[in-house]
Amino acid sequence: MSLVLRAAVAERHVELDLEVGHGETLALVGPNGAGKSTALSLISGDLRPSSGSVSLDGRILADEGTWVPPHDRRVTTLSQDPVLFPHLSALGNVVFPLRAQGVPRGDARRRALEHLDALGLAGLAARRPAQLSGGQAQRVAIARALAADPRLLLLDEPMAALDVDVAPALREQLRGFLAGRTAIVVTHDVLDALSLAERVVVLEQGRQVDAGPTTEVLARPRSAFAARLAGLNLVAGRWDGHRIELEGGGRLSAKSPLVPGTAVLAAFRPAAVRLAEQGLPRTVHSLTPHGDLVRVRTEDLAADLSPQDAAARHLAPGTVVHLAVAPEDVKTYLA
Amino acid sequence: MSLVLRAAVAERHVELDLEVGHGETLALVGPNGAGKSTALSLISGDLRPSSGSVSLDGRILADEGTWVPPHDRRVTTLSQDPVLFPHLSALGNVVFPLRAQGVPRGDARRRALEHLDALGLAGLAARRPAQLSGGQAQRVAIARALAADPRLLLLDEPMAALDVDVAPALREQLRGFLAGRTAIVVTHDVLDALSLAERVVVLEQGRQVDAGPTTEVLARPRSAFAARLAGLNLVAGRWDGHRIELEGGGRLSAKSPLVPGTAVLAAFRPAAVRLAEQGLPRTVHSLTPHGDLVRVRTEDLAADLSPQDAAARHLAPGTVVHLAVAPEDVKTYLA
Amino acid sequence: GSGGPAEDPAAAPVTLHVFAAASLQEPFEELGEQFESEHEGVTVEFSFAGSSTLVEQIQQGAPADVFASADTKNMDKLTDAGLDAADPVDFTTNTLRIAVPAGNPAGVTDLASLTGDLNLVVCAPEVPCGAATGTVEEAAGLEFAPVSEEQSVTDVLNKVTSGEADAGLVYVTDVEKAGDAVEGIDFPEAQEAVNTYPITTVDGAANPELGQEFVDLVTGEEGQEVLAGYGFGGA
Amino acid sequence: MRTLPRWILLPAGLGALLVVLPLAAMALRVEWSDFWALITSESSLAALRLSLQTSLTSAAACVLLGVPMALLLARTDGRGMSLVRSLVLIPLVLPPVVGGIALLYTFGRQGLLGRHLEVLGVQIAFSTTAVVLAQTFVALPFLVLSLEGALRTAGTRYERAAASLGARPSRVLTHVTLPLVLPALLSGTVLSFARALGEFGATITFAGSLQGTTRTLPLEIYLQRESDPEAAVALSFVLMLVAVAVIALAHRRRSA
Amino acid sequence: MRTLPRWILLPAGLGALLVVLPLAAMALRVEWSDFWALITSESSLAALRLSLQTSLTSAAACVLLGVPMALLLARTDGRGMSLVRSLVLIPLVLPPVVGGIALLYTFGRQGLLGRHLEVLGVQIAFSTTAVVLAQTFVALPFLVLSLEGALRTAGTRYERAAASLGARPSRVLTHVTLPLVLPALLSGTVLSFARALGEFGATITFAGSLQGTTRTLPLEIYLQRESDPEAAVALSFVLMLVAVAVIALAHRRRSA
Ligand SMILES: Nc1ncnc2c1ncn2[C@@H]1O[C@H](COP(=O)(O)OP(=O)(O)OP(=O)(O)O)[C@@H](O)[C@H]1O
Ligand SMILES: Nc1ncnc2c1ncn2[C@@H]1O[C@H](COP(=O)(O)OP(=O)(O)OP(=O)(O)O)[C@@H](O)[C@H]1O
Ligand code: MOO
Ligand SMILES: [Mg+2]
Ligand SMILES: [Mg+2]
Repeated sequence: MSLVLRAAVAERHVELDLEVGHGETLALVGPNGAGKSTALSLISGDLRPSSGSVSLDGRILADEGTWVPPHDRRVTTLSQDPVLFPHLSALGNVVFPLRAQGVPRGDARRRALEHLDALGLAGLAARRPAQLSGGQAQRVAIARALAADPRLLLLDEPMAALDVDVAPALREQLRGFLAGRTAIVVTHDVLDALSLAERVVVLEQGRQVDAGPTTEVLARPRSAFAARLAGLNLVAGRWDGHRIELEGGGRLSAKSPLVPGTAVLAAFRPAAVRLAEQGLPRTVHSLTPHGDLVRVRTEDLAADLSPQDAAARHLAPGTVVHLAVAPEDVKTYLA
Repeated sequence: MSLVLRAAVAERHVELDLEVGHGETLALVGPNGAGKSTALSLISGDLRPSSGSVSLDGRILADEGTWVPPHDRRVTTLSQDPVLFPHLSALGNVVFPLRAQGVPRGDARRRALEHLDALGLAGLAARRPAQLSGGQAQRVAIARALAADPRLLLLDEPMAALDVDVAPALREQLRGFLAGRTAIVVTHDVLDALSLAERVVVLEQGRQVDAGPTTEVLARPRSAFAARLAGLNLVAGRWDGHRIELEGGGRLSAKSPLVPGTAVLAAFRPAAVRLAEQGLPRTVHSLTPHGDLVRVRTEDLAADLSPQDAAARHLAPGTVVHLAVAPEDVKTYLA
Repeated sequence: GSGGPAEDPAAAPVTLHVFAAASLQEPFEELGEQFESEHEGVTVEFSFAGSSTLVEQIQQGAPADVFASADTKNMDKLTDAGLDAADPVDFTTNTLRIAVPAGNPAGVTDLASLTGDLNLVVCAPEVPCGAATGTVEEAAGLEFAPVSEEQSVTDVLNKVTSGEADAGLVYVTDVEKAGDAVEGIDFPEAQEAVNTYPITTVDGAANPELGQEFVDLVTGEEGQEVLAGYGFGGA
Repeated sequence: MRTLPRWILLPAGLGALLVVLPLAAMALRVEWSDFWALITSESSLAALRLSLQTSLTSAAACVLLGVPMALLLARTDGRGMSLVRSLVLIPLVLPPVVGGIALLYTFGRQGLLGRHLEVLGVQIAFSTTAVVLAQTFVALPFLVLSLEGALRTAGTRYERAAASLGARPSRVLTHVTLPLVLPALLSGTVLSFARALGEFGATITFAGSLQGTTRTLPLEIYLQRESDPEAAVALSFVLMLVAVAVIALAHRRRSA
Repeated sequence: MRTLPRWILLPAGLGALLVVLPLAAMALRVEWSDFWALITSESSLAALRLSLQTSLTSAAACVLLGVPMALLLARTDGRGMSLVRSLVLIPLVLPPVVGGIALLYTFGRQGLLGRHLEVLGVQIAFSTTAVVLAQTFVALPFLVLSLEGALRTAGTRYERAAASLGARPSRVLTHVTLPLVLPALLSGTVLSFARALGEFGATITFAGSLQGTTRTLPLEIYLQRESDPEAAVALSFVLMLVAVAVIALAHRRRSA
């Protein structure tokens, strides 16, 4: 393991147990306040654990007796807020980490310009941060973090301010850059998680609630959050061989080789849900456009219906509907 | 018209001509640096136009001779960065605009608590901004802006830092709040645009390049950006009665009642694109997971293929493919 | 240069440091120039300040060759510390005089009229001129109600020159120095409080002989003449 | 958890020594046996009382006049402002005695303003008002300068946010701007209070020196030096204690 | 485009008047016909030269010693620091004459350090070094206090970002922290230079008053006042001009 974080921050009720393998990118997801930024602060050295330890490549960064200062950790954070140095130009900002590592001035300039160029920012090299738009500033910050060439890169929602135009290209670039590197990406974006990270850890209320290979966690989510991130409906119940007896009441037909009597989780896509006479009774909470379909949200389940269907049934918040899913569309796995 | 913005900022090469009707919500979209934040600054009074004028509800806010100070405009901005007052608690921040309008202290407190409660923040009322996570802070800022009860609300990517968990609920709340109100939403998120705004304006390089009802602009995009936002492929060409002669070369079959010989635009979904022997020749730039499909990007077109298809054809960056679309999947309209 | 005894023309330039009470500035600067013209290669540097400041500085090692005090009390401090190289010599005196702004707006005539309704400024009892003021006050059987008891004569004089005060008690020499800005009014009780100025060379000085020569110049005929020109009295 | 380069300890230590050693040297000279008697003499107490009273008044005047000045200097730009700034800072550089002369030329009986006030029967010189004027004159730039710097550093984003929420300029000032720069405002106030407390030259030149009316602690110390150096040292020590107390108090409130 | 409440113009104007009127009153008293002769006399020029030279040296010393002190005070917290801060600020509150006495007690012939230096043949008191020491002693707190406030206001986010990019503490200090607080550093330096330029009481007590060696411009002005008040006013005016020039220059560089 490259990074091992086994530490707690008592005053924030956060207790973490994370590992990131060498060359691996880990996605850290979870609702607001779950402790994602706290985890990153512990690793970067902005925060001291109240107990436990942090180690990187076998070197202890922090425990009761040890404290490696942030600049000495070779851990670079790229946060939601670009924090560009206001007194330096865009270029000066990217030159900064290179000079800090002792790269000669001319060399540093050249390499910094390459980084800016790669992000489509060469024309803005001379601008001060105050003269950049939000997304431009964020891209300069990314170039700067890449220039620092850290042992571990921490990304705290790197794409939040980027436009749809740039995000895919940048995601590609980051992917290339992250290949073979150790990194943690905090994200609310399933695409980021999927394209950047091999493994994902789901935090909720300061604790790890789900973890595994990204596609696995998103395909078979074990937490409500992971399910929502993957855009799936998630229910829990007991498998009786033909149906799942749901915890909240009701039954759901499915196909599964699992042994009857076991506690299971079941996931299915909202697009697989249809209205039926004999489905699970639910109350409509909201209707929103979703691509060329309409997403209908109920207390726990979502359904993507065609606008024609939704209109024909006079769906509106408050309407009671019966939801059904074809058994072959329900993925069932052990709870 | 409630808001009329006809103004230029010479030093940023921005020249705008926008109108927002009374009670209407307008989405302002466009790539990084297009001038979205600049437009909002002109309206809020953070920036003076170098020529032209801004007026709200018939009152001139700024022109050569007039200058209404920001506090007197009843225009509230909610920006990417929450800018919570660091010396006040979350509650104190929400109480602030109420007190500024002369609401008595007790009343203001009560109403502020309601706003916090509505956003699920009641438990954090006593926290200082430094003790909140990024998303929590952003939600407090939303509560504060709602409490200000402005004549015009400017939202600059209000959802950027929110988790998937909260965003839909908040989008609902904002929708309820925006109903019957005048607002401008800057967003990179097609869902925000669709669910919050009736009309959309697309900016590119400081100029308006497309405008219209949101569903209309997204269904029949006239700019590359709007097409990407809608997740559609967009091509331009000349309609010959059966096919479109594309500007960049090649032909695309379509069905259209348009008069042959007219310049047309054509939009189609990436999912409608398939690989064919005799399609448009394109080079693969990247492959990324996209839901349960794989999105293949080429120089200008995108195709969503099944993983099986993509694997069978050994697609990789650099591969040349031929893309085809069924004529009935191509939406054609006047350029 | 002429008349310097045992003067070596090849000697390196020397500086003689004279620490003198501030009130002596003008006559001493005149005497200094005279001294320099008589001693080639010698520069006389003065340090003028309140006598008590000067004593303190000398005690802390200030490079003084000569010390001239405005009162005997401060000279005693120096001798008590054993820093005098020779017995101090009283070389001049000063007496009090009433100073009023030009035109005498309050119509002051004598000491008694100072008890009237006017802005009177005097020295504080803690400083030499204030002690003298107390003495004449007692001798005349009066009780003043000053609006300010100043730190030094200069402060008193400045209040009168600027017209802030209607009258002040200062030394004769100060009235002379102030020129047209003030008018002086003599009063007989002044003779009850004659202030004596002692001078001496300082122990451990760099130029003891030159210092003694300067003391001789001040106490000699020429010195007394110059001092008298500024209103100082005979020793 | 912030890390500073280790080498700064050397110059910082030297700087601290330069300040602390003289204070220690002075404390060593205090005659502790007589200390209490010396500092509780009638004249000492009168001077202490007067000093505290005038310095507090002056510090209040500095806040009242100086905060608006700092705001204008920090938030408006232009050729004119730069001249105004230079003028406002002059009392810093003037030897206090010269400042006192300038005040006399203004508020004295024959001064620019004073001669008109005299006609109205108002006399400022030789009064406690004159002491406050002198102290405010020398202390004002301290507050203005330190606050202006903080206001510039703090920037205007919070003020813009407040205006966007409908807050009028006065409310922005009292509820946002000032609370945000509170640390600087407090230290500026302490600076100006301290400068007023130590003021000597301008006071003696402009206000005179009368027990209970214009003779503040520094004047008393200076006077005692002539007759009773021990008392002067003891009083200086008291002044130091007052200063330490005020500064510590201000810091406690600031971090609270 | 920032809006300030209109009413602050009143107190700000009053404050500006309080400072500007006395300066105008003094300028009115300058005898322009003799002005040039008065300020170019040998003694005046010697004093001006010495003043500029010592004040610049002192300002440099303040930066060298004060910046590290401000950094330590702003970036470390704890009981001890608050005491250190109080001690460091004491020279602000001490009447300069008392400061001079304290310096004598330290560096004088019989002083705490002076008596050891004396043995080594080094004498500080009454030399130009003493002038610089006195000026540094009184001016240091100005720099420390104004810079500490700015450092606290600026916060540590940029420093944390720099460390995350691998910059060692020294580089963070020189390339991030100091450039960010440059306005405050400059105004702090101007403050301390100005205070050094105007220093009188501590100098006359600790360094004495010898032409060309220790008699700075304020001492010369004080001396001239006794014999030639006109010359004193003219010299004060020169001091004012120097101050205005320095302040304006510093501001130009700061906004550049
Ligand atoms: N300085 C602080 N002091 C006390 N509690 C804090 C502080 N900062 C954050 N918290 C709390 O700690 C918990 C974890 O916060 P953290 O910032 O790690 O969340 P996050 O997962 O990054 O959320 P987001 O997605 O909103 O950024 C939250 O409950 C938050 O309110
Ligand atoms: N203070 C400034 N001075 C000069 N140019 C500026 C300034 N701020 C922004 N610009 C430039 O003006 C143009 C418009 O910027 P604006 O901030 O309005 O873009 P935006 O549409 O909000 O972009 P984003 O999505 O990245 O926030 C950009 O080219 C930007 O670089
Ligand atoms: O010359 Mo003195 O010692 O100020 O009276
Ligand atoms: Mg966070
Ligand atoms: Mg923007």
